[in-house]
Amino acid sequence: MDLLYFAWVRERIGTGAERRDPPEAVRNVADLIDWLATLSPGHAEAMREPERLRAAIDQKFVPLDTLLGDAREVAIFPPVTGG
Amino acid sequence: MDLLYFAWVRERIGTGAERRDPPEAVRNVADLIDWLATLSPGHAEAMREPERLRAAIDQKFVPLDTLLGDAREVAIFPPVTGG
Amino acid sequence: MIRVSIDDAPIELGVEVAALEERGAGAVATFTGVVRGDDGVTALELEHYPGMTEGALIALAEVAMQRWSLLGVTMVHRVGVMVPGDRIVFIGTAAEHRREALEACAYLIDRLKTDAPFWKRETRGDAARWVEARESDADAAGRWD
Amino acid sequence: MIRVSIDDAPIELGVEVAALEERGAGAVATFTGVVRGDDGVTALELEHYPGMTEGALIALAEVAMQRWSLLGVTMVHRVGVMVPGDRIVFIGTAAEHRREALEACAYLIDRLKTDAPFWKRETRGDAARWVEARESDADAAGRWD
Repeated sequence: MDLLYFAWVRERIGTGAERRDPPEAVRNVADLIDWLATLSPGHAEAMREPERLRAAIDQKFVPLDTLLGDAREVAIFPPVTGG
Repeated sequence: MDLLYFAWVRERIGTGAERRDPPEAVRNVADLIDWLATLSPGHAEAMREPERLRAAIDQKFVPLDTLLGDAREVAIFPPVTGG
Repeated sequence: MIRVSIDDAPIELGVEVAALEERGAGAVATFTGVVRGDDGVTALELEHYPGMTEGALIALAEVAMQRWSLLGVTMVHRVGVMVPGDRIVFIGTAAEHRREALEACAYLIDRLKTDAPFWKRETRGDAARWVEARESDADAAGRWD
Repeated sequence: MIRVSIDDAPIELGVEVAALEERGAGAVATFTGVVRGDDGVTALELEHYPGMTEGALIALAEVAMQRWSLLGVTMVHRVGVMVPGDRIVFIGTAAEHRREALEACAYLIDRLKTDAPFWKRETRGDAARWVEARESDADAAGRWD
């Protein structure tokens, strides 16, 4: 699975993109966030407050309880602030 | 009294400005329109349908029942169509 | 800052927007009316009431400045003869936030349509006619009361 | 006509407006967001999600085109590093009548704020911070549902 990070999520993890294969038990985006938090101190810091995180699966915004299914690209980021 | 005419009112009368002194009986703008209609065939044609006319006294829009008082400049014209 | 102009020269949109942006606002909204040629109009002539027009536009701008706490208002209306593609009117507003700029811009063009002494005459080939006022314009202006 | 652009070059407002005016519309509305320097911001950096951003803007433009029968929509968002006075975003709409152009313009900037993957980082002297999303933006976007 291709993972993308933006804004302070990216900064805390130290990279904007990585390839990871989460275990079977990781069913939805919220599970993925919890699992990512175990990977490194940077990941832990980035995933510390899931209520401050938003996500997109294959470039569509989704709620955090969305099943990953056969997602190829999952992005995790703070609420958007463009415009 | 300075009288100003715009758009098709001006065209029908044949001038955009004239000086006229209406008689005492002419109290409000509607009276003025009726009186102007008696002045020439062009005036009559311009003032034929008072419901299609609008007015300004001393450069402020006013309803046709507004008293002329000591108006110095009265303008008669169709509804505005700018913008 | 209020800028009002009635002029028979073409409206310089870039210059007008730049002046608004220089107000230091975060949000600039504009409306531009353009002469349409799609129904056979070959020329459009704008007549106005010199002396009254400028005051009417300034009065509208002052109301908007206060109602929406604007940093700038620009209202430019062209008069004289125009052809399809020419800009007839430009309204620009500058505010700290987008809501104020956008609402004020809509207000100003709605009110200009009913509260400023301009008259349009359309020419199609050899035939010219004065444009009739539309009831929908009075309705649009009334929603701001 | 839909034009969407995400670019680190300055936004050329005159060029964008001219392209909209060429649609033959009678009404062109625009919104421009400008970097404000009044609260000590010395630089603003815009990050986005390449690949997703353009599609998100096109999707918004398509909805607006249909909902308001527009003749043209332009959405340009700058990314990278900007300074106060620079344009961040430009929204332009062209329609036959003013109501459609103005409403669609307000819709597009409201929705862009919540539906497009951009993130802002403000720098004040030596300190940089990511801008927090505002609840008022979600409210503004929601009023179009």
